[in-house]
Amino acid sequence: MWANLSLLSDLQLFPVAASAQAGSIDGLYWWLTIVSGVMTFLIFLFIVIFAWKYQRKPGVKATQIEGSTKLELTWSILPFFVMLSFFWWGAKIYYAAQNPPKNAMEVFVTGKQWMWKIQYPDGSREINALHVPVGQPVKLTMASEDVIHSFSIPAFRVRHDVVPGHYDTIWFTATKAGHYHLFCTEYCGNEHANMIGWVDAMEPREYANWASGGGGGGDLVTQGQQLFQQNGCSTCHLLDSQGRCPNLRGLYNHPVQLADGRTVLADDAYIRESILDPNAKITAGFEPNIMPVFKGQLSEENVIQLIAYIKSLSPTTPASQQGERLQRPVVLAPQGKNGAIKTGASPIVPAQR
Amino acid sequence: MAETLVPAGQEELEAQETHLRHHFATPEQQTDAATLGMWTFLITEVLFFGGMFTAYAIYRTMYPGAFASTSEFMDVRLGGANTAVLICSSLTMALAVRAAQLSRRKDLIRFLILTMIFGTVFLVIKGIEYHAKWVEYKVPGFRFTYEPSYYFHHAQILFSLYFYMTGMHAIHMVVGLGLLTYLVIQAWRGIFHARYFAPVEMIGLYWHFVDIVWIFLFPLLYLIGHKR
Amino acid sequence: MATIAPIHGTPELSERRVNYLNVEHGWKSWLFTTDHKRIAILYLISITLMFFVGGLMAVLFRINLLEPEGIFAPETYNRLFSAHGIIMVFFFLVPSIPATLANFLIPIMVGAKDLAFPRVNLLSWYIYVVGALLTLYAVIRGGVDTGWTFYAPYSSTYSNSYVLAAAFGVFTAGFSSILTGLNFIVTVHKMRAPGMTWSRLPLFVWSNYATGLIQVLGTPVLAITLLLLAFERIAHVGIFDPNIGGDPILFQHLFWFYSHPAVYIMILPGMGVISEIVSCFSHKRVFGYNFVAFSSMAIAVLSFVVWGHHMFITGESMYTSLAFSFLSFMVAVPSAIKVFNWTATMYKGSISFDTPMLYAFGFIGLFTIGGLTGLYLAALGTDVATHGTYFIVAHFHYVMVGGMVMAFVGGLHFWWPKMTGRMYPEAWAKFAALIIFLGFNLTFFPQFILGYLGMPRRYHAYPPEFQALNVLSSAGASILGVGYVIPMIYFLWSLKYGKRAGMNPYDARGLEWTIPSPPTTFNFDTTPVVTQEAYDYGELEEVVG
Amino acid sequence: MSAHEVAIPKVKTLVLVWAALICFTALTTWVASFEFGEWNIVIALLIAVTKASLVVWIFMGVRHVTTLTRLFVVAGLVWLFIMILLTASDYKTRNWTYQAQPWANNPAHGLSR
Ligand code: HEA
Ligand code: HEA
Ligand code: HEC
Ligand code: CUA
Ligand SMILES: [Cu+2]
Repeated sequence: MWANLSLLSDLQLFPVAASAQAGSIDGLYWWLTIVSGVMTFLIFLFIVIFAWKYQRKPGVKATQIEGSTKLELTWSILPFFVMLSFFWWGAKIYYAAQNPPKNAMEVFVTGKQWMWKIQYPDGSREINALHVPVGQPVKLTMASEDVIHSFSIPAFRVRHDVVPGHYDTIWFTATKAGHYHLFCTEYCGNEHANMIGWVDAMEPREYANWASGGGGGGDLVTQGQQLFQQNGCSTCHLLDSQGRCPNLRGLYNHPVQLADGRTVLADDAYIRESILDPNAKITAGFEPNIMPVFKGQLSEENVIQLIAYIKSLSPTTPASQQGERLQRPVVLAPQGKNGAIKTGASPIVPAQR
Repeated sequence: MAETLVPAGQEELEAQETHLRHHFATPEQQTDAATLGMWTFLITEVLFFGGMFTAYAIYRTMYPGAFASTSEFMDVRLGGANTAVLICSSLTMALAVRAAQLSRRKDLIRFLILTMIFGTVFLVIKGIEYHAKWVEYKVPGFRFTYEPSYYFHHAQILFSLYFYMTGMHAIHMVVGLGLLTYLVIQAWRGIFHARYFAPVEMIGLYWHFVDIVWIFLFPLLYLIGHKR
Repeated sequence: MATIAPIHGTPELSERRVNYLNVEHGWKSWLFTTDHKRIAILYLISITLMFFVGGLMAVLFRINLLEPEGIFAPETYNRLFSAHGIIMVFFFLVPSIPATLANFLIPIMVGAKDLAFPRVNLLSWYIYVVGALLTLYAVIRGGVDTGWTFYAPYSSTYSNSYVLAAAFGVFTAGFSSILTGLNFIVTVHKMRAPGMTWSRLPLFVWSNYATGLIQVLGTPVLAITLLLLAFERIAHVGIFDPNIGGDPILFQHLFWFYSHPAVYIMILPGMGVISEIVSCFSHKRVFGYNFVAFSSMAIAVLSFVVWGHHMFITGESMYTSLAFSFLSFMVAVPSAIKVFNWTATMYKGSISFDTPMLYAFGFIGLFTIGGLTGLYLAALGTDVATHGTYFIVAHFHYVMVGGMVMAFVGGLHFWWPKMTGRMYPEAWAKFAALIIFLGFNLTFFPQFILGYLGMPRRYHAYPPEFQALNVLSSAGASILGVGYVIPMIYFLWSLKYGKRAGMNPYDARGLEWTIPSPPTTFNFDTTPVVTQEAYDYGELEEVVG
Repeated sequence: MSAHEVAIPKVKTLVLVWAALICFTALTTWVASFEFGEWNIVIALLIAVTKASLVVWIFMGVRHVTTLTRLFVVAGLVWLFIMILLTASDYKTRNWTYQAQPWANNPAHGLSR
């Protein structure tokens, strides 16, 4: 292994910053590093000076000092104020990270032992690979089929755990075209280290090129519509009238009055729960236990498709989230690709459980 | 440590009588340490049960409907009866401590045994309840069923908590019964008297604590959402 | 016990004296002892064994990380680091200083004959052994692969390793920790010698008292959490199961409610050791005694309100994260107070560079770095970029190994003469201290860089561009390993061949230095009456503004 | 409290406490049969706290113990409270980010559909 001395040549000390938020996180990182460096230096310096100056000499006694309240207060309050700057800066970044811009392009991610499945609004799918255009905010909505995973792109400085039963989101705007690592950073079993992939940030033109062709089975909304038929949703949820079931038109992004008096917002997570476990929250005015439980019938990916369809029924859905319609950059040159899976970074065979 | 160099004098006699251990200076110090130790131990118990209470609080606010609906399967009469039984046992325990403080050996044994009887009655009633749950398929993980079936999932969480909490409580009761048995034997041998009754007092504290846990479990598990 | 020598006997006289080590012989006299000093030795032997087992695992998986594709099967790797984490945390670092040094010293330092509950003390050791055996059983049978954090639902549903045995092992060890803490609390409250007021307690006692509070208040929550997890695994249904509406995050809340405070169980006693050492080898009272003592208590209390900083990116609510981040910075303040006070203690001191002092220097430096990098993690923005990476691995090894293990080894040197009556070889000891310091930094500093580059932790294989730094780290680990073996050898050697130590080889202050080395079974012939402050190295001469 | 000056409770006190506890049990069961919404749980807990306090104060003799022991009793509860409070704060505020605003989240009038 020592033969490999070229190791040192590709020694890298600082990661590339390829997203809009990477800059501010790096800024905070350097601020922390400067403060830490200064503090460490000062402490070391004092220790060395004292150790040098006051080393034990015969006949010289130590001077006994009680302490000093003033000093103590100074060196607890001042550092605390410095730390508040870390807190404040960090909080700002974090707050921004939790609030994706409204015009973000939506991509859906499903984590599963041990692969990442990516779905685009146009219905195409990839495994362990994510393609995004540079300069366009991208919001990832992530679900897990089994255990907790964590979706991380170091070059973008984004990361979020993907918890089963939750929808977790992150967003970023790529700023530099390139080929970046995608890691799972929450331990999830044997092949945790192989739950990796690549993120390709592409110039918008190239991206459009790549994206053209779409999924073979139509966009997410179409796929969702098909599922809506296949799973018999349409037998109850008539789209024009309201019988025993709520009308799903206009549901998305609106408050829903529940039978137990609470009000919730019909966001992705709510719709997901309403499909998989309809009785968890009963809509006011309807009977529980009519709608079948779809947990175990539908995969997280299917749910994402259904949600896309239900969203498309609502005029208040932000334009960017309405499937392929507005979001696709202009198609420049058809590529003739139409497999459901576009690329697979590493050919990983999902282990059977 | 058994070897005593000096012939037993007044101090040694006193030390023997109060079961003073070698590393304490005075019986008072020994009792004080025991009391503080016992309370510290009870704090750990508070936090031990606290983990389950936290989980309960979270899931109850998450799934109020399901939780309320489960009270239908909780037998309030049995639960209430058990509360009363435990309160009685607490009274007899307190009386037992008092008897020990007054050096009344017979009374002490009597009250300890009464406490044990109450404790056993509690466990028997609990057993009946558990049996009923078993027969009704309300034990999560063992052919669990639930009506209304739309609460099936979330009711399972509640019943899990029900069994964890009452089960842990019951285990504490069993341990308490063991400790009481030990006390009865010691009392029989005439160990306890006005100058030495710390074990009775300490185990009494433990017993009351277990009672307190139930005082909270009863309303939380049986009464919430309970409608007649 | 009739032949107890006069306390202030000369060292020569004390050589043939009866002491706690030779008062009785045979294994029974050890296994059934209630003497806190003997129990401390029992603990010392057991945790050292566990440390070497855990260290061996580290060496093995560091070998694996020499190659980007890894050398072992992923299963093996995962079991190695899980066993490493579990053993090092629960069976080495949590009991390290409290169950050995503090067990040995607290009764002596407060002027008592023993801990308040000697039999409970022995019980706690047996419980520890049972827990350790359970965990080792799990490791030998095939290992556990959940990491030391046991996150649900992986551990409760998906893992097919020996989670139950390991969880029960940790559960059991928890009780030994609780009993130790309980014993300390009661001892400090009720067993102090006349005149030993709170403001005269050695800072080592203060910090272990604070540790005791954390052990007592936190550990039960870990116990119940692991129990709930175990039930869930056994019955295949439980309260963390997302399939029935349970929330896996709740497990993390309960787990970290203990495990964050537990990291202070793993540093406070070390801070206490450093206060003693710095004061002794500066021959000077500790600067700002009250603040140092008080900061231990502040750490103990505040440690309970910051646990959410381990969950910033798990889906914990943003608002709660903000609160936890803020509180995390508050808990850093008392740590800062300590660092500054140690430094100030050296000012105008009379400093000598004996081995324990070298470890104290190491501690202050490495803990500062480890603590400051903790701030990177407590700041919400940077935590997003570092969570789950080697940055965290580096952070906690800096505080746990660079901090606590340094303090432990340093304290062991400091009190070795008291415990065994023998001196260690000074030159070798200095050499080992240097090796450990260098090896440590070589092992873990590259991991900060790796972490910010994005290398995730718990990876048996990694992208090739990370190799150089990993090789450095592995090289450091082998140096570090050698560094730990040297003291092991000369300590054993010194038992037989070491120079005999007098009562007070370092001219230190404190009750433990007023009794013979090694002490007699009951420590003091007559209960001492304390009339002096701790660290009474001379008349107060100067009060700084 | 030290061994030589034990405060021996009167039988009357103990029996009175017992009677009070039984009454409270009956009360809490009775109150539970009314529908007060969220207040049910508040009332039930208030009664439980009262009962527990009685046991702690009289049966467990905390009225006679030192301030130190009292402090310990309280500490256990405070820590339990910390655990529940901070954990619940997570769950209570989790959806705030995505929801309109929780405080503006009145029962939905006239859903626009
Ligand atoms: C002994 C153990 C120990 C100690 C003492 C600490 C101390 C601290 N830790 Fe650490 N930590 C761990 C052990 C420890 N930690 C472990 C094991 C993990 C990982 C668990 C896992 O996931 O497996 C972890 C993880 C961890 C995380 C979670 C990261 C994540 O998973 O995303 C965080 C986040 O806030 C954190 C923060 C802190 C802070 C703020 C301190 C503070 O207490 C530090 C305070 C000290 C100082 C700040 C230095 C001295 C101060 C000065 C010299 C003053 C000058 C300062 C200024 C002017 C700013 N730690
Ligand atoms: C409490 C303390 C503690 C201690 C003392 C250590 C000590 C060490 N740790 Fe530990 N470590 C943890 C606690 C600790 N660790 C925890 C909690 C984790 C997280 C686990 C998880 O993710 O769940 C972790 C994870 C962890 C990782 C990350 C693994 C991963 O995420 O994939 C690494 C990687 O380098 C590592 C390395 C080391 C090394 C090199 C040492 C060295 O200091 C060890 C030195 C000791 C020896 C080497 C043994 C003595 C010598 C011999 C037996 C002789 C033979 C050896 C030679 C001659 C070389 N540790
Ligand atoms: C047998 C009838 C039936 C079928 C089939 C059915 N549903 Fe429903 N659905 C209902 C009823 C009744 C409700 C209202 C009660 C409730 O909230 O659970 C409902 C509620 C919902 C809601 C929440 C609406 C609101 O206003 O809060 C969504 C979303 C939903 N269904 C989606 C679906 C989808 C997607 C499918 C197919 C995969 C489906 N349903 C199949 C009967 C049905
Ligand atoms: Cu998925 Cu790690
Ligand atoms: Cu922490």
